Amino acid sequence: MNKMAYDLFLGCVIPARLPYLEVSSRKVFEKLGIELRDVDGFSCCPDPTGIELIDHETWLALGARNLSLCNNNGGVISFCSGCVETLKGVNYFINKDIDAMQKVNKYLKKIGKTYEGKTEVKHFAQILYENLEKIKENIEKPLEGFKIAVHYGCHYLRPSEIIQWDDPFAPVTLDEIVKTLGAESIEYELKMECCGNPLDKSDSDLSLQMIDNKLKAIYEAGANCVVVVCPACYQQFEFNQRELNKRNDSEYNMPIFYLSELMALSFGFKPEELGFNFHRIKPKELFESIGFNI
Amino acid sequence: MSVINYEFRNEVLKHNASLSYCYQCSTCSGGCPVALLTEGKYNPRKIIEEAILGLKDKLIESQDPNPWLCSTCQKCVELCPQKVELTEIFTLIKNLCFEEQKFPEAFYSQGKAVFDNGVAIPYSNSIVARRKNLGLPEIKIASVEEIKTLMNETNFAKNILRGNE
Amino acid sequence: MMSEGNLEKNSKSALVIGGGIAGIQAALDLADMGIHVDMVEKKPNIGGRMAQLDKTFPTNDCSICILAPKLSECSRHPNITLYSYSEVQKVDGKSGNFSVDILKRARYVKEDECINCGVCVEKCPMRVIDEFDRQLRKRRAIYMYYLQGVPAIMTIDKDKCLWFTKNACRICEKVCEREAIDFEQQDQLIKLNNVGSIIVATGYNLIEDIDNEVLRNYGYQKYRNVVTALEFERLLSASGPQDGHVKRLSDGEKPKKIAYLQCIGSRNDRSRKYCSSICCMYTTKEAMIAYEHNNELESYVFYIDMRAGGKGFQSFIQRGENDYNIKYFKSKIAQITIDNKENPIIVYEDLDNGEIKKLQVDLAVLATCIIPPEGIEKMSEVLGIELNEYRFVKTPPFDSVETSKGGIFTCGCVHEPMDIPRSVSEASGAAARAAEVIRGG
Amino acid sequence: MSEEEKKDIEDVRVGVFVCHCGSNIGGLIDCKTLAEEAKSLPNVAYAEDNLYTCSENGLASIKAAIKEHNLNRVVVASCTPRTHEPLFRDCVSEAGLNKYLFNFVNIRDQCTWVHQKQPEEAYKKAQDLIRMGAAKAVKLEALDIIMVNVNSSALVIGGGVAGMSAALSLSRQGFQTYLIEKEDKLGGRLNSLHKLFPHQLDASDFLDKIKNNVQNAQNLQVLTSSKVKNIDGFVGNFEVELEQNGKNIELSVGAIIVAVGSSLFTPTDLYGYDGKKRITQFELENKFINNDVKANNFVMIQCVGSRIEERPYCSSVCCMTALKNALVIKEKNPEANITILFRDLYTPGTDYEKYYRDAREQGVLFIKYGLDKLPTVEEDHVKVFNKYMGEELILPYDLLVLSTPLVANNDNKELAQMLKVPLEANKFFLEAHVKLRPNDFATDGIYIGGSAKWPVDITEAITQGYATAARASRVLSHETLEVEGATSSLPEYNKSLCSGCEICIKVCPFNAIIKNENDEIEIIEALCKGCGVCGATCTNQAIVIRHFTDDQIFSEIEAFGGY
Amino acid sequence: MSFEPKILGFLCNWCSYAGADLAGVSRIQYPTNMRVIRVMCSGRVDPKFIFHALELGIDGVFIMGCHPGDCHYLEGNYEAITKFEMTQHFLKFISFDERVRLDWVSASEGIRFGEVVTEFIKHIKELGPSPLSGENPDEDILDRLKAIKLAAGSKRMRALVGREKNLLESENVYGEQIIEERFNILMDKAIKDEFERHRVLIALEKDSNSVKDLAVDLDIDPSIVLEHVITLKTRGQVDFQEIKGNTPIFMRLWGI
Repeated sequence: MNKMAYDLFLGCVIPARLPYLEVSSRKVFEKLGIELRDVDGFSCCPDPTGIELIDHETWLALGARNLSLCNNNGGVISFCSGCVETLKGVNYFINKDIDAMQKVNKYLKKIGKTYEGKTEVKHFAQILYENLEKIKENIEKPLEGFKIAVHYGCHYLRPSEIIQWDDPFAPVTLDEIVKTLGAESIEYELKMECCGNPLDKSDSDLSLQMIDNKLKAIYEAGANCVVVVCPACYQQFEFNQRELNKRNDSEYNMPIFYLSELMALSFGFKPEELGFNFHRIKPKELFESIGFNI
Repeated sequence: MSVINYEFRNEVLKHNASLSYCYQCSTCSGGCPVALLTEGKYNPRKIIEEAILGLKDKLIESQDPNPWLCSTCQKCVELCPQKVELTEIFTLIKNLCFEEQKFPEAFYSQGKAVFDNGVAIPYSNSIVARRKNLGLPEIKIASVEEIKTLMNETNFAKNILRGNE
Repeated sequence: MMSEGNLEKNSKSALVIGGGIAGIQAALDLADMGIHVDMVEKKPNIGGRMAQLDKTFPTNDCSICILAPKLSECSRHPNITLYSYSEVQKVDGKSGNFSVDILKRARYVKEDECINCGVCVEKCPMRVIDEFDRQLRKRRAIYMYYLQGVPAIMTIDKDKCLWFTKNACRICEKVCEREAIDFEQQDQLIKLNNVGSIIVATGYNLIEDIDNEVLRNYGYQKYRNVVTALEFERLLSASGPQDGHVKRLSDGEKPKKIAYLQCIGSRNDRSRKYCSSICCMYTTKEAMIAYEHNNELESYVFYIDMRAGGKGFQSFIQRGENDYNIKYFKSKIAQITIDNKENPIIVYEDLDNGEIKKLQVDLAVLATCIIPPEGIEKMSEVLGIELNEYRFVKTPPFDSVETSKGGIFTCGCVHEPMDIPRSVSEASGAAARAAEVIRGG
Repeated sequence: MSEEEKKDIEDVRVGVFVCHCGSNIGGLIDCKTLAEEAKSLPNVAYAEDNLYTCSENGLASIKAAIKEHNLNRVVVASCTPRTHEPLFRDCVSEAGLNKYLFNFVNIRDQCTWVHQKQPEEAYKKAQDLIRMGAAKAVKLEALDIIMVNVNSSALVIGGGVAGMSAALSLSRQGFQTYLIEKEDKLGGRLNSLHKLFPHQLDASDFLDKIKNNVQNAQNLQVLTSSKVKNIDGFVGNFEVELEQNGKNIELSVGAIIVAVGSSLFTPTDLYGYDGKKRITQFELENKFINNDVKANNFVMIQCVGSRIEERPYCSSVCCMTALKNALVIKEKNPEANITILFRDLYTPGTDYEKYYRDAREQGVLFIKYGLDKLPTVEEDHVKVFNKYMGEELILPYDLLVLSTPLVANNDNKELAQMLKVPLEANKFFLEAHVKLRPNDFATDGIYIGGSAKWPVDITEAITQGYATAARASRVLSHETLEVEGATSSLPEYNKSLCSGCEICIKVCPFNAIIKNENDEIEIIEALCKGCGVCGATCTNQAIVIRHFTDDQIFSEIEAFGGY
Repeated sequence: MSFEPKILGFLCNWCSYAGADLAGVSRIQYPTNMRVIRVMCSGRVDPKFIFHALELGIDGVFIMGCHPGDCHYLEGNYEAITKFEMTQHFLKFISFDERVRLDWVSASEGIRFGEVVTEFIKHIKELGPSPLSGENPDEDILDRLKAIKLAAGSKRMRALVGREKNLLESENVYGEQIIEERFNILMDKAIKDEFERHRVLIALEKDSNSVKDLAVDLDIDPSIVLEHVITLKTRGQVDFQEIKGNTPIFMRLWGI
């Protein structure tokens, strides 16, 4: 059988701000023998929580442009839930509404491009879930002692009509994956709630309150780390803990992992290969406390 | 006190017919995390009701409730028993807010960044260097000209950049 | 009043399918007219849903008290032949002259010998989840469907009985002095000819009876303190699994705050589009009875539109509000979460001030949606009658007792959700129409 | 006690049969000895115990004993009369005894089953119960089964859709039926409607179809412009006086169906009602019929005059009516703006909920208002406090339509008095039992259907029409009716005691007691249900409750207390 | 051995008797003391049955019917209430009111049936044996009970009770409260008078007597005794017999 291969849509945040997340992601796919093709000329996806709210059509046009660049075999994947929602959304809207399709192509014509809405879009976690068996084979260090609070994030699941992946309120895929890695998935009260990141643009206090509540719930449930699959969620969790500790008298120090990072660890990669030194909250303590020797 | 505005109501309905099915059951407001956090100051149901009644002033001028407080978590969309496409309706309203130049600054700067660079976060030298160190490939991003052309074609430049250039 | 003998000799008989209150009423009316009725009930005993209810709105009188006399009247009536634990298998012919095959399932108990003394039940070692009490308690493999059941005859649950599953036991046979147990008993095929007319009254199921995702957001069957309305009805019932002392399933505590969530599965494009019709009323009734059990009780009802149009219904709701400490909120509940004491937590909007509030309660009761009865598709084929877009029996405009096929009539919830009085009216109505056919009118 | 009474008593020969019910009774107490002891009770001529008295052998030996020992009373001590009395009654009557000469003693359900740990006490209790049962048996009297003749024709009062449906069904079942209508034409409310929900059919077409059926029906006589003057008699035997434009008509019928419908409410002084720019839904339908609706902005207000203190009920058809007319408007003029101000939208069930959704789909607007802040009506706009927004909203209108309730007819009281049936607080007719007898009156032979009982839509009115037909047919289908023999009675020898205080008439819930033409208290056994309240109340203790006579109950008490 | 009271129960056929059967089917266990008389409706229970049972030395009488509103005969159990209240009122005079009880048990309340019966038996045990039970019943109480029986059975009392519900309801619109109070006052007086009058009659049956001595024997104020004697005379139930010294002696008059 021929090798699995996908175009890789990096988007903005990961490559330009959190490159170390890109590292673990690429390593994992390599290890699983799934080829990721880099494509030149991508723009911002653009942001479904930003540009779309400014102008729906612009959002469609730019998104369609990105999709038009993909070479249509295997489809395109992204490490970012936002990018995935945008690209899936563009397909959804132009396939649902012929006027939109025509309008978008009228715009693309100006730059000598066209798009029929045929490119298949997938989240990288979906590919991983579809390869659980392969993953099992590659595990060298089961993640024993990891009590993980899984944060799905909204755009990984919803709107289900567009995303068409997992259950919008009772999802299982990420839990299954972390369990496969040998970790424990902890149930917590606000598991399905939003991290609050998009609110940062309009009301940063609200945004902080939301992540504060989530962290509270996660601590109460006795988790020792969090896993995410979206750079926006990642930043919200990772960058705000100190800020919160400053504002309130909380003592948050919860390591935040990208799903790919955990998988890479279980595959036997070393933290330094994965750029864990760039994490604001260093997972070192955690590894020691649970005797995860590296 | 407000006066019903059938005209604007019909305009919204034209964009999204699902609006008409709303029977104001409060599932959305009861399920909305921001509504709970703000004790109802933000209330998706009220925005929908204002759209139903075509209360343009409230929706766009006074922005009460403030549509920008929607975290786009899409819960309401999933929960609505009448399948009203709330976030799509909110998007429409926000787009109109932009036409009227009424929006939070952060959105503008993000839009501007994309307009100027093709991406929301331009690659600084340090990042380019860091990527090299991490053994990551170099990224060839979109031609800014193409992006500008597209964004000029759509309403973006016309509505959003007007008066802000 | 009883009809004198068989003054009127009707060569043609009527078939009533379903032994709930609608079927019973239709059968009794026809029988009292001097028309012979064959009544078929799928369950081991007649009585249907009404037998599961503690009280009935808006009078709150005891359900079994008013039902029981009709049950025995049904079983004793000279013009009624009762086939319980039976199903209609085949129907041929047309209006005025149908022929019908009935499958009478083996009870493995001799009907004319069993005296319902219950010794076999005491001795039966098999504990089985009890469907009548909505899985809130266990019954045995040999059982009465419910205590006051008619006919008062035991039935052996073949799928659970040790003899049928493991070739062991037969203790019931040993302890039965009447020698009423008969493991050799076979299903019987009963053929009826000259059936002039048929009445379909097979009632309804509830959304929780089928696997349904709308219940998921409310943690049904995940959270122990979330029950459906019919389960709660059983908890309230003096002859129910808690002998009428309402206790939480998690810790046996008496609830002090109960939330009632309306429109669970109904008026919902994601599940059932229609209104379940009776929930606003039975919810208020249940809150009233619960209050009578405990006067400290606070009840919260979360609804979309209060649907109380029947006779005396408005004042019933009023009484609930004024005298029974029931608070009504026009706010559909999106989901239920729980705290670490398994207390259901509900978020709702208070329309009076637009505030969004969090409410912790001890028990949450789901007003789940009425759905068409199990096996209605098969039945519609057997009878050759159409179903409507909701898979209820289809009735023509302005006539709620006619079906798409001449000579076959319907009544009760099998064609639309409705309350008892309307079911009874329809049952009589269907009886009248059936009598017209049988009397060649 | 007179000589012959003594003699009667001496002739009484009681047989007692004690059932083991397998071990249910026999397992706890000694049934053999119970039977032996029973032999020594007064007038007990024979006693035996059976393993199962209800079994074929058991029944056979009862019959045998009756012949052999010429027993004239039978007592069975066993399970419970609620399940087995009918069986044993049949048994003794097959052996030639009147079925009322049988008495049941419950020593299982109410003795051995509930005293499983106290065999001795249970035994004593069984002894007492049997003694009491035998004592009552001695006093039992044969009762004749009462038969009343039945006139097989029916009277339907009210020519609306409910009445017509009832009359049609009865006539099709072959009963001579009289359908009377006070107006000069049939149809009732249907005459004034435009379309019918939820199928938007023409009311007139529909009405013509039914009228047609009525005209072509056999044994169905229609009397329009007719009014009931007087009603006498009881189930199976009613005498009715009618007046049809001036001349009197007399009818004898076996059953009466009341389907007189309801009346419209005029919202004088409500929301600026003027019948022109501010009208009722019914006036709107009239405008549709005459095709003179010229307006673009419509506002409709629900619950006008209903669900308020003086009229607390929901009229249950107004929401659907408003939706119907809104859809009619939308169909004629899709551009029309229609807003419906409601309190709770009443569209139960399948089709009606869909109808509500269709209306929203068509762009009809719905706003919830509350009793606390009622809408206020100005010349060209309505101010409503919109609960959904928590603030006032202004709605311009060209035509304001008020949804008013159906109300009870003014002449209901008059008719109720003639029929001796009750009305409820809102003056609608009150049925026998809200739940299980929705179309009966407590009085046998009289039935109620349609909006006369409670506001209903066309479909339910028709159903109830049929229902009353079935209820009446139960009576009309028989030349005679057998009536429970254990009724109350005023025996000849007690007539002198009666002071005519009429309290019995007042306490009887079934109107079974009347004062007849010779001014004597008369008990209509056909109507009596044997509850015995009149007997327990009768000032001079003249009324006798058959099968539960003072004498019989005293003898039971003495058989217990005297020992 | 401990006191085992004799209890008589009147059960209505449709609810409480069915409830008792359900107790059996569910094997609810309760004390054995009660013997049941089945009547079709609790409204059938004529007060005289209760008095008669007590007269025979039965320690307690328990009447059970359908819950208010559930009556198979629509309102028979409301009739039962009015009769029972009158009965209890009379029995207060010999503090027997605690020995009778009226309660509701539905066809689904097997457990409750067991509970209420157990409770009543316990209650009667606490009261102790009826002074009218056993070999030599208390003569005085017996006389008073006889008087009660006759008084309650009197045309006047039965008429009052029979009308009660009706009166109250027909007046409802003008405010039940006042009417009910007024009615109760009337009722109380009637009950007391009739009771005393029948005691006078019973005393005179034994032996003709003077008002003064009657008052002493019956321990009633002489002036009241005189009133009663006059009423009874006008009713033709007593009459002059003779004048002893200057005290008139009255005698029981039969016939009418």
